Amino acid sequence: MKVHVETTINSEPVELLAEPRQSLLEVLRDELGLTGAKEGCNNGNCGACNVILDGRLVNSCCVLAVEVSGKQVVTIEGVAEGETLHPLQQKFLEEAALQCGICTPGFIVAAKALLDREPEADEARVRYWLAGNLCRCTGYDKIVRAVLGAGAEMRNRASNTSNRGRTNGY
Amino acid sequence: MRAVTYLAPRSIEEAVSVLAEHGTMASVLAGGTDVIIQAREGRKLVDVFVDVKNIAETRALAWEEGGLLIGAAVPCAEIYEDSEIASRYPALIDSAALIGGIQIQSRASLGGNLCNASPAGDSIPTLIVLGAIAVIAGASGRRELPVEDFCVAPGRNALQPGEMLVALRLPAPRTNSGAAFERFIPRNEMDIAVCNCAASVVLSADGQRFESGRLAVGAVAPTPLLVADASAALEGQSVSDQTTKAAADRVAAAARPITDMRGSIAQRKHLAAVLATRVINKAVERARGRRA
Amino acid sequence: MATVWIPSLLRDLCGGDDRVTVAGETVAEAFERLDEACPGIRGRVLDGGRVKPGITVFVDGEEMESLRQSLRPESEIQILPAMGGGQAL
Amino acid sequence: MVIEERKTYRVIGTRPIRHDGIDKVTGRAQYGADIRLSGMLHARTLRSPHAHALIKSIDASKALALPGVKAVVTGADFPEVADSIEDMGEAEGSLRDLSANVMARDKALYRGHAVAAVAATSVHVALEALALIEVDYEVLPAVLDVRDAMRSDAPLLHERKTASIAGESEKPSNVAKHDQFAWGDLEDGFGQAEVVVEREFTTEMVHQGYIEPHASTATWNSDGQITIWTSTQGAFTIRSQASGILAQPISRVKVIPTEIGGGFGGKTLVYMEPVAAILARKSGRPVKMQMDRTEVFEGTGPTSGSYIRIKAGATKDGKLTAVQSYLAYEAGAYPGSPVTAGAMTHVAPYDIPNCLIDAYDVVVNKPKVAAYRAPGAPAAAFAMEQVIDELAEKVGSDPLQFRLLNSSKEGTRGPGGRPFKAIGHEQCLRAAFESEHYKSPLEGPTRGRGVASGFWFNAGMRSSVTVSINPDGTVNLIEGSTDIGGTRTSLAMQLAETLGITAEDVKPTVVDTDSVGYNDVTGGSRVTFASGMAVYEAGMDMRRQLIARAAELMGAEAEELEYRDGAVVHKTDESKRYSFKQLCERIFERGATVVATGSVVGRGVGGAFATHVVDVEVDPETGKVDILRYTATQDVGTAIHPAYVEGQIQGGVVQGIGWALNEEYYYNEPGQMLNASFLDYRMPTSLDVPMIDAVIVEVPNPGHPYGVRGVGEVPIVPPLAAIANAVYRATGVRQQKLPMSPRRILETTFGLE
Repeated sequence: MKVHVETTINSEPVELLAEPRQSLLEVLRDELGLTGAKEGCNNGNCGACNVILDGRLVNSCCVLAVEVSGKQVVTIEGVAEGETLHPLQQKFLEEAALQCGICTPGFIVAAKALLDREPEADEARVRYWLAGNLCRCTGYDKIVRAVLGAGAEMRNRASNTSNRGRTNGY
Repeated sequence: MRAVTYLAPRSIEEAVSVLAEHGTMASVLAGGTDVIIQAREGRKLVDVFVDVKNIAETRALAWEEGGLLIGAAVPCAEIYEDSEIASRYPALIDSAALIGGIQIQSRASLGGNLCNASPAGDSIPTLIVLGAIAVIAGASGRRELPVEDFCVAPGRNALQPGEMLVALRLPAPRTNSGAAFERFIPRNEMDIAVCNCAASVVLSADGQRFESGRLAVGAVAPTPLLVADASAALEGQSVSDQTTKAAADRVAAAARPITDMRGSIAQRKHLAAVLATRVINKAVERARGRRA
Repeated sequence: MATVWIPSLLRDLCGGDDRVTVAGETVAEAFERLDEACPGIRGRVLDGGRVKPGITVFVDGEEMESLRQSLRPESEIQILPAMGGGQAL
Repeated sequence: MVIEERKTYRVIGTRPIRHDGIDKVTGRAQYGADIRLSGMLHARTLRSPHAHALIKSIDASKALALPGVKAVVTGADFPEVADSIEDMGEAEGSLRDLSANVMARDKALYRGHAVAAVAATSVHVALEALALIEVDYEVLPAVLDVRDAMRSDAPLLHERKTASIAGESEKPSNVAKHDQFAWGDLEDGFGQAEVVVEREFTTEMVHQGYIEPHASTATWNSDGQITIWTSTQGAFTIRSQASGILAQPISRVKVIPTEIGGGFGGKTLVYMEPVAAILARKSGRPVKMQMDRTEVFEGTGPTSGSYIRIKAGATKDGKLTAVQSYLAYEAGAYPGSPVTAGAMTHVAPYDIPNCLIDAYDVVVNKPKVAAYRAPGAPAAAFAMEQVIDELAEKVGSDPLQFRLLNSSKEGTRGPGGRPFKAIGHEQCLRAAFESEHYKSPLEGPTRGRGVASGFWFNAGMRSSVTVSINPDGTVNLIEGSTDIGGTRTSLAMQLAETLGITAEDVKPTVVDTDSVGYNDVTGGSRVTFASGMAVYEAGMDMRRQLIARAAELMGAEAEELEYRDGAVVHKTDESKRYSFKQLCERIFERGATVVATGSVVGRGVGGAFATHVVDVEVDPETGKVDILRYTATQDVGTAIHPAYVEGQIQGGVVQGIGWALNEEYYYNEPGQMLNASFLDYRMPTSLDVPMIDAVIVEVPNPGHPYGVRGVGEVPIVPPLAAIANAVYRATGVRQQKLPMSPRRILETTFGLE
């Protein structure tokens, strides 16, 4: 028996029919064609399927699609603003923080959830926050550097914006 | 194909009535980080998911008479982000902040962790030593049960068919008290505990003597254990390595673990003593920090 | 004259030597000459016109392309086990 | 940090953004499971719950009756295939074995062995149908450990005899192969030895652990054309394996490689590709098959568990005199462990005058192994490098200086007998010795520093590319090496260097098996080396053609012109010149175009050495080992894109850390892997490792136009031993078994039963 679900994905209203047994991951990938979230383990142990649900980082394999009714979902497809990459995406490219790339969407979504809350997160905090995301290619070194770099970039932008704001105020 | 139904009741009464209607094929869905996976992997047959997250009472964090009422579906992240909880129940934060990764903590609740009744559940020893009470609702009304009596076997809890956990009630922390939780895992995150342990202590006003204590240990028996004689070994004794060792030895003696891919019998008994020592020391430190 | 490195398990066919020098313009000819010096060795390595499964023949450090491959006077032929699950040299 | 001077390049050695980067950071890149075709069915596999069992019958009638089920396949649907040697990517083996591994026939040889598969309208229907298939098994005793399997009374997996170059054994056994390497005079060598160390070691099976589970989609048209989309390290390899197993001409099979979410050697064999094809033929619809994580652990190739014994002798002043090694590797259910590579690599870093190595390939009731990053070498190095460490300690030598004294160098006997050409082991040892890390003090009661070296051959094999110009002065680079870690860019950079243009002006694309010349697998650290050579060849071909075109345009003879700095220039009159971009424009204006090709068998492979330094701290109460600091030096020949070279080193090290400390296939007695999930298999997380300091040493490979050596594999060779040596220094106890889990450390070191 399919359930009608009205939700918001990457700021767009979305209506869909989901079977109660279907995970959010399955519906994102198979029904909505949003294949950026990946299935690595399907039991909450690798983070490849990460999305942000009402501001919180979750494994979309551990959420039923029917649960997201009335909620806000952000997937990797919603991280860039149009053609402008998010600082995390830019830093992942600059720092060579991906090899095969399968875990990359999950890492970027997870890191976004961190930096949205704590742009000043240090290495220890980044490593702790990302421990639910497995990467088998990079050894994490360049990923951690990319996230730290993106945090610095975001802090810079924020302070530039606020400085400009003050200047305009004069 | 087998049909699966999803229900999202708005009140405890409604939830209890659908649970009663569907019997053992219904399962409460809170954070879902265990039950969704168990259902997917065929470890649990679920025909009806009863999502209790739309019920205000299961999502509440409320202070009452200095104690804390934690809705059964409140996710770990909401608990450890609450600075008042962090200052009054640091042991609870020890647990909530290491259940799974961030992604799990966004969803997983202490209530769910308790209901899952894993011998290794990382919040259960803490809830036990903090003296938490499980608030249970059923068709015939409410009842309360100490958390140490809640788990009855691996994966089995004391809920009767048609009952659900509504909340956990934590008594107010006493003056000169402190508590702590630690687990041992081979990695630094994302593992099931090989052994875990929690202690709470109440010290004398000068901080030199144990007035009372509680010790609980997990992953070493079919259910997390409240080790009464270890608690007794603290009572009235001076705070010393010797006292701590005596209690820790009793924790290890109470352990009756198995050998599996996560650890061996000897390893788990050994770790029970190591972790007991560590959490007693940490609880003492916290108690002294909190001296009136 | 090409030098053939003899695998240890075949050295008893060659009087214990680990290297045998033979004439031959091609690898095939070298194996014929080798078989005259060490009777029976050809059949251990070759199965008619091809190298037996599980064996790799190298000429001057590179995997042999064919038995008709020509040899230089100072060429070296190595008979090595193929690398299951691994990599050719 | 980059050591050693090298030639000046314009593009090589820079760090451009990878060409496929944006697709991969935005979620657009299409991996194996992302394929969606019109009318596509979803298929899942039924797997043996027993480690060793006769399959007496399979009844799928109830499954077929379930609404939504469109086809079922069992071993009976597969053609009988000859026992020929097939292109197995990085392995060599029999097609019959490979076919039986893809779908069991009369016998299931490991838990997880595929016995049937169902295609249905949804995954959930397919899964429900699997439960309705009735298989009648007769369970047989299983043998799981390599030494048990070698016993004369062990249950036999196959009625096969032990093969060696000297012939076959008389009796069937589980020992598939015996290799031997011998040189010098062993007795004499040990006679000269003043210190001798002899130890035995065991390792368990471990998995590559790529994050993307296998996924394959197939169509089988009524004209007989088969198309397979799959996540693989080698589209051409999959094509030959699939055509062999399906008994279809190779021309009927097209393989389209998707993006690949990690492989490390494990995606070089067919698993579901032929199954999906047969289901597609039976159902008349496209069929997508995926594995879940448990299936990946139980049903695809890990690398071998092993038993290794090494005896080594040295003089008091620290010169090695003799080594004797015995290696037995688990092949899994079918022959083909990487024991030979283990046998040849572990002695390669050293000049050993007298040596005898015996190597045995042994079948056991566990998954058939596949290649895993430097296959066979890490386990052997785990053993050898600890024995070397112990000898160094006994003669009172610094472990790096001991290695330096005995190091292989140009002219030393190489693996297989021929002397090494230019190699960089000594340079790696010196870089490690002079590193800030090695010079820094390490204090604390349960801390220790360990070092170890490693060697990997690297591979050449076949590569083909096509290069064509565009009117705007960019070039298309068409290649067939699936890109697991940035090789589109490392190839584009070599082409850019050859043509004197920028990396961004090269547009690399990985295409299917119908669209480019033959390419062997992305494996053996060969792509940047061998496909790089093909790219260089195509670039030089392009340069010749451009000179000819420019000659026409200038009214000059081709001999009067040369290609220099991205332009065709008149040798005596430099005012006559066309930049690459101008030439492209002019050629198209004249209604012409230029296409160049490169196709090579990669000769001149340069072996790679690495030396690692690691500091650990051992918690004496819990047995847990923490990695405090890690430095990896490695001779990479020439670093084309240093950031991705560092990435390969860092990734290999962390896989090695996982193998050393926690990863293992943990079996119960009947042969079930009890930890077949990412939860319990325990690969390292970001919180388990420090930053990994990669020290790039560049000793250019004389066999490659830009001096490239493969870099991907050797970084996983030293970590196991380096960590074991560090744990020894921290605790005083030698670790002879992997993994060095907290439980093992407590048991070996702190008196736990």
